[in-house]
Amino acid sequence: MKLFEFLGYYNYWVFAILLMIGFYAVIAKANLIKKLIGLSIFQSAVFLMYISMDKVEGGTAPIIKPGVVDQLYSNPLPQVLILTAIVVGVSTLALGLAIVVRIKERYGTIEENEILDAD
Amino acid sequence: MSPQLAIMLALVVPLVGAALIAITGRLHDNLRETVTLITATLLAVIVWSLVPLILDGERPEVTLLQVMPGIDIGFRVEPLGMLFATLASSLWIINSIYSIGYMRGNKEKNQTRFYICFALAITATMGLAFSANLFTLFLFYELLTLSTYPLVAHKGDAGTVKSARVYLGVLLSTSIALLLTAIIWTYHVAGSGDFVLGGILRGLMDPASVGLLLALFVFGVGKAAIMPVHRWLPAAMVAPTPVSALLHAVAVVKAGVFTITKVIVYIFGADYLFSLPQSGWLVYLAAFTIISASLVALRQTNLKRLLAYSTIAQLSYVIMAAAILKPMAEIGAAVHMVAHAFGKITLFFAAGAIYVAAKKTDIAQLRGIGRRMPWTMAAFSIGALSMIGVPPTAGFVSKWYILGGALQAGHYVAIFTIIASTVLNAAYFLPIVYMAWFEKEDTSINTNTSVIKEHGEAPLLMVLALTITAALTIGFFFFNGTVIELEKQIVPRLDSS
Amino acid sequence: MTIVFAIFLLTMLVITAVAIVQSSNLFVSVMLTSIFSLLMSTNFFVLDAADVALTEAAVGAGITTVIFLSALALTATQEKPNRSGRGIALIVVGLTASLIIYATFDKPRLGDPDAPVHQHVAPYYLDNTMEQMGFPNVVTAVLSSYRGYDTLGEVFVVFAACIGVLFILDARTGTGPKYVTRKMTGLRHHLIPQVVGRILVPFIVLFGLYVQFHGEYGPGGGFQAGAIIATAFILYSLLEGEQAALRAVPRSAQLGLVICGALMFGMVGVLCMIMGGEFLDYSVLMENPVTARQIGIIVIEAGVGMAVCGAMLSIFHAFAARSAEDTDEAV
Amino acid sequence: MIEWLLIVVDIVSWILLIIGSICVLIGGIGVLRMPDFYSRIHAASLTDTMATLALFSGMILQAGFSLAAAKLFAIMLFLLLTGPTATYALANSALLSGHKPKAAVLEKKVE
Amino acid sequence: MDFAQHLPALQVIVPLLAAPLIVLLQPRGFAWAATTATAFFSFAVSIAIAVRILAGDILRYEMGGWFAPIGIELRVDAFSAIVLLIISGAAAISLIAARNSINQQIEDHRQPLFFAAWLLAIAGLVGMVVTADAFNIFVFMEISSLAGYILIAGGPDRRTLPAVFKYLIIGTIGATFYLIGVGMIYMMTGTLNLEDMAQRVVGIEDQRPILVAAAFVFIGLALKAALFPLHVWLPNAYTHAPHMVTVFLAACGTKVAVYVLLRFQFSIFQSFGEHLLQFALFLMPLALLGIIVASLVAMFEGHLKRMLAFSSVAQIGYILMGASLMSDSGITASTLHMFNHALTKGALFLAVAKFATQYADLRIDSLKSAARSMPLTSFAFVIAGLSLIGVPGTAGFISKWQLIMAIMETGNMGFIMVAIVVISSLIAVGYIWRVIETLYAIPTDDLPDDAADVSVKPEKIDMLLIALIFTVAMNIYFGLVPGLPLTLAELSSKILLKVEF
Repeated sequence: MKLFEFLGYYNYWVFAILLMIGFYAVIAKANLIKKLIGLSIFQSAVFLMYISMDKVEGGTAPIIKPGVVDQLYSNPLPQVLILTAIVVGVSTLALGLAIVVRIKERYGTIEENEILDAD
Repeated sequence: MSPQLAIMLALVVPLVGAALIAITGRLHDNLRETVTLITATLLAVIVWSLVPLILDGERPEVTLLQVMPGIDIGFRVEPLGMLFATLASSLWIINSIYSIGYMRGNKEKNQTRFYICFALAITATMGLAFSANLFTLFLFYELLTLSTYPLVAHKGDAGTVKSARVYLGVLLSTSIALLLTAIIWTYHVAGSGDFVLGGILRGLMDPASVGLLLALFVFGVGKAAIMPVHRWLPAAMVAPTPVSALLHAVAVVKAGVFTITKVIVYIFGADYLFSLPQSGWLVYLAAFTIISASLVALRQTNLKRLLAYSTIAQLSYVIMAAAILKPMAEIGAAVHMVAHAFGKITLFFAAGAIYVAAKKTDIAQLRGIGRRMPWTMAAFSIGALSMIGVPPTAGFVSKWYILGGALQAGHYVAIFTIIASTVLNAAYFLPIVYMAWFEKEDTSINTNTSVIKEHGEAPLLMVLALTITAALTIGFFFFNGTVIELEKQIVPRLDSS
Repeated sequence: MTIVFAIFLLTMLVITAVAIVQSSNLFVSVMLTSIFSLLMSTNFFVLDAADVALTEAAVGAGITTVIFLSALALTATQEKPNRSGRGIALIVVGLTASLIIYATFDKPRLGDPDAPVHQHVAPYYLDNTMEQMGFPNVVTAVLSSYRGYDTLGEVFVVFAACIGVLFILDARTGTGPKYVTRKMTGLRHHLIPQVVGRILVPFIVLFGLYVQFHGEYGPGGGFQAGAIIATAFILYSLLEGEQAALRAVPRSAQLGLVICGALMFGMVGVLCMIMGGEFLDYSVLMENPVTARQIGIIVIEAGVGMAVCGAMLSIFHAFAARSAEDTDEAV
Repeated sequence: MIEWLLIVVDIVSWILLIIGSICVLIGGIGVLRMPDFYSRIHAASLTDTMATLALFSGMILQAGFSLAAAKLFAIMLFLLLTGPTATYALANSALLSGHKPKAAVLEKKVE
Repeated sequence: MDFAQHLPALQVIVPLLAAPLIVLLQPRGFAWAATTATAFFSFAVSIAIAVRILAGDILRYEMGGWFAPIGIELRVDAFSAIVLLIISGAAAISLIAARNSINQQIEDHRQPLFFAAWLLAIAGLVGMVVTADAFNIFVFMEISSLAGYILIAGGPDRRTLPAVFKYLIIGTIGATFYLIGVGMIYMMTGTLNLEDMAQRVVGIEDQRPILVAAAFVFIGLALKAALFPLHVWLPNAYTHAPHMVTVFLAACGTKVAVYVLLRFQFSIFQSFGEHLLQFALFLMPLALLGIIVASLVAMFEGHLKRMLAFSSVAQIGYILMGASLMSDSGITASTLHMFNHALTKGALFLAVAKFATQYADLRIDSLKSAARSMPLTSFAFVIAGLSLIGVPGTAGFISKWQLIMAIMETGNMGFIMVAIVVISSLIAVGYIWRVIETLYAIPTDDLPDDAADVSVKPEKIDMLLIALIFTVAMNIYFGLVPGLPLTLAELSSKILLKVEF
């Protein structure tokens, strides 16, 4: 049982680790695209956290099976939230990339330190 | 005319005057100056109309609007404010006459702006004088600072701007940092900031805090030019002389000492303060300011700067008198405001007249000038005598009362200070008078040949103005009954305690 | 068994993420990001979130990768080495990590049916969807009705991103070839991909439509469908070239799709208000509230699909047009 | 009779699944062990084609006559179409961008 | 349909739905007019809401007809109402003034998109305020953020781009942190409705996920609110944004984040006595430090817009300091300062925008003697500057008064805080006066007067100038008659502290 309890938390730990990897990339990387990649990992980690909490042991996806009684379903709410969040994430990303493209055109580089030097 | 209406008019008239000046300034100079004079006269009439009421013991009140619960903009005329308003508004007429002569004689630029700001400053002074509570007082206090800034910076060159920065910096920062804190503290403790005879703080604070609050007020009111927040006053001397005369001898600096006196009388309550040893330091501080400012004045070579330091010393007279916290001294404080106003405005007028006529600013240049400008120097001498306190001048009256108060309180430091400063005053004023009348004109000092020119008196308007003030200085010695009568009303509670 | 599989997937996720950050070749990073999304999607599936898995696959692995690649084509593919800022990054990251790990130990265990999330609001949805909506997919029900307002917001986020990219990249919104495209012939000279692609495109669109309109009964809905259909058109433009794709779906049509989709959603809501209900209360649209809700949901899902599809296409073409312009300048 | 048939179908499906898995494994080893790019994608294509075919056939047999079987069939078709195409596109673009096969390089050296 | 009943919904959906319409109908000049009209409608709605609130109502609206916590509920109380007024007022004023400035800075064909983004920004900000649902806040936060990035990216200078990028990264991190926090609370309570959350959090407040959630929500929103030292994105973003955008964002952008922050701290985490204390202990030093440091930076900043941007950071410190006092009067001061600072900073940036119509370079030195050619603008700048300093008679004074009063109530410790407020006011005198002096400096160059006058056109009286004067007048009006914001602020503090009234 100990082992299973440990495994039960594994999702949260992976969430933490992914979050940190993404966060690290955002802060430490000077390349703007790399920052955005880091940002998308960062956001994905949060999606994982939400989805992890919707799981019910022995449940299935929340699509009601008519006539079946006593069927456990996983929680639909976090799924809805994350559907929204995924689309928000890609929207932000697209905007960010558009800015990066413009930066490249105006500065000729996408490295943060070189941009700072240029001004 | 109901007194309420009069109060409102006293505020509105100079404001409207400012607007009219702005409009007429584009049309014609004479028209503009006529408007100024009419406004000044009208204001004086209105303010004087209130005097009999106050003498009868009435205290008309107007509440303009409530800003926050417990905090409103309101006006209430009481003897101190009445005196101050009367003084400022009456002298404004004379000063306007003088200004016209000065500004034209000197061919200054931006004259319209000058008159507008002047009118605004007078508005602020009226509001300050009639304010019914600390909040209103603070509002007009800041307005006064801001409206006089353009006057000080009038010339606009680098040196002037720098001085004006000192002026504004000291006044604005002390008021925001200390005065505002003190006011909010008062509101916090007492729940209101209304001026009530006998004070509103009695028993609400522990004595140490009272001492601290008093310090916040005294240093917060930078306009009172008590050391070490006096730096702005010499700096302000870069302004045109009419400004120095009315504002930095009368309106602004008097606003400072007026505020402190008012706070002592109506917020703390003089007898309450007297019962607390924690407030005794103020007399010493004022005494120190008197002596050291006089000493500094001794070393000045520029006439206006000398007058500035003299002003600092004289202002501290008022504060010291108020801080002695005895009835006679409180009256003395009020009377000295008037007496010093007459004397000092005369001195400044004379200095300005000399500058316009002869372009001379240094004391050393004044040798023998009495022969060329007899009227001016005669007035100057009267003003100087009043500063020293020689009868029959106004200065004697007030010194008499202050000295009386100090004796009442048995405050030997104060007595000593008064005597010492009289000697010092004599030491820096009398040589000038002597030089002007009895020494020969020395042309060798003026290396700048263009300056050496034959000159007589200053323009007629200026001479007229300074003659009137000199006459007032002497007249006050004989006819001061009304003022004393008025100011006795602020002290009955003191007698009873 | 499932849990072991889940652990395997999660571990793979971490490894991929590390690889993404480590690789200095941006192209490799982007491709790994695509794999990362796919792994994530699988993981969601394991955790019983079919709808999310589908979305993550379509949006995360599909659209995101395409946008990344088109941006890379315009910028750089190699990251320059830079070691500054690592210390601060590690400290900040370490602090945040310890905060999260600290929080972990009071959290309900994975799959615990007694967890608060399964007790309070969610049961209402599970119990009442059939009755109130008349279809079994609870996620769709929550998405489009119970929390329809969120979804409206989300459509407008997409709309914002769309106009943002157009604004920033300054792509024309009008019709007509403003940019002369040079040699953007796609894969026309590669016969095999072209033929296969041509066969596939209609089927992908068909699948997209299936996902769109089957959303009430199985996993799917407007978002997924929009993304899938957009992918089909993007594939088409890769195959046939920018020009041909724009002939098929001109810019104005793309933008029109976004606007109409967003407005359709909003207008349904306004209609509900006019009919006397609250904003987005579909039940007032018809006599029978259940049918009314179904109608409302179909319309707004269509709106969502249109908006997402149009936005993704607009964004893609904005990037693509940029590269066309660039080559012109270079020549 | 029907039970016997079911067992046979089951066995066949498992055999297919195992073959598929082995193909995937071989493909994976191949990708790791092969010397250059082209031979690697050659190995990988085993996963795309044979493994897909085998695995999906196995799964379809497992699913029996149902909607799931149809879906699986569709997916299989899709993968069989796209997998080789992708491999082709990959190899083609590698060649176009100037990436020479190792064998060619060796031949050149020998010459 | 009953108009009054739908007020909270209309507040959001009108600007939201107007945005695509503007992109759809693109004839020239229409975009601006339609946007402005929408903003004014929005303003009217928020006034109507404020009237209802002052009558004692709390407006609730069940989106989609689903009761909370099943559906999303909109909920407007006094605290929301005052923030709504700030947002829609700032939008209306900045938009009506925006036409010429925007024509100057944004090409014609891009304007419809730009104005659509502006509407989305309005909708996003008001959406965050009216909603009572934690996740819905996130969605609208993203709408407003994306729209904000677009608006700022309209700036002409190339330095705009790195500034926006930085804002985008930090903004997204902030939003994601918020999302993590909300997720953790949801995990422990099972609900997203704020009220419901507040009730269900009772009893589990000492559980670690809730504590950590509080931290994440705080940091996330502090990033959005540009709380020192998380303000790094703000100065550049404000400096390089189009001038009118700066007006709008400076007036209301960060305030909404502060709004959400206070809502969370006081409504959700209200029940933890200890937590509130920790929050105060954590927030207060940051606020104080922010006030001092940002003011000092502003003091030595040479670019007018950057200087004002740093001053904004300091002002956010004031707002949060008031809140960190945890007292009725403290929160009143804080809310009031949100309102007053919006007025003041709005006016200052409007003046900057007006200056920008004649001066390409907005470094302070290059504005020398601007008062000669632009007397009205300069004078307006002076008044607004005085309001920023807190001179009596201006709106800034009222909030400073309230703030110091609130500090005094805390007793002895308060003197340090009073000292800091006072010192920073003095610094404000310093940096504002530096500008005023430059504006009114007499040209020292040897050119004759008329030559200088020829080089600079006289100021044109346009909508921008009128809006500027109007805003300045409002500064004075609310400095003398602060009844409306004060009442709302007092009601807000009662709501936040849950004092019965």
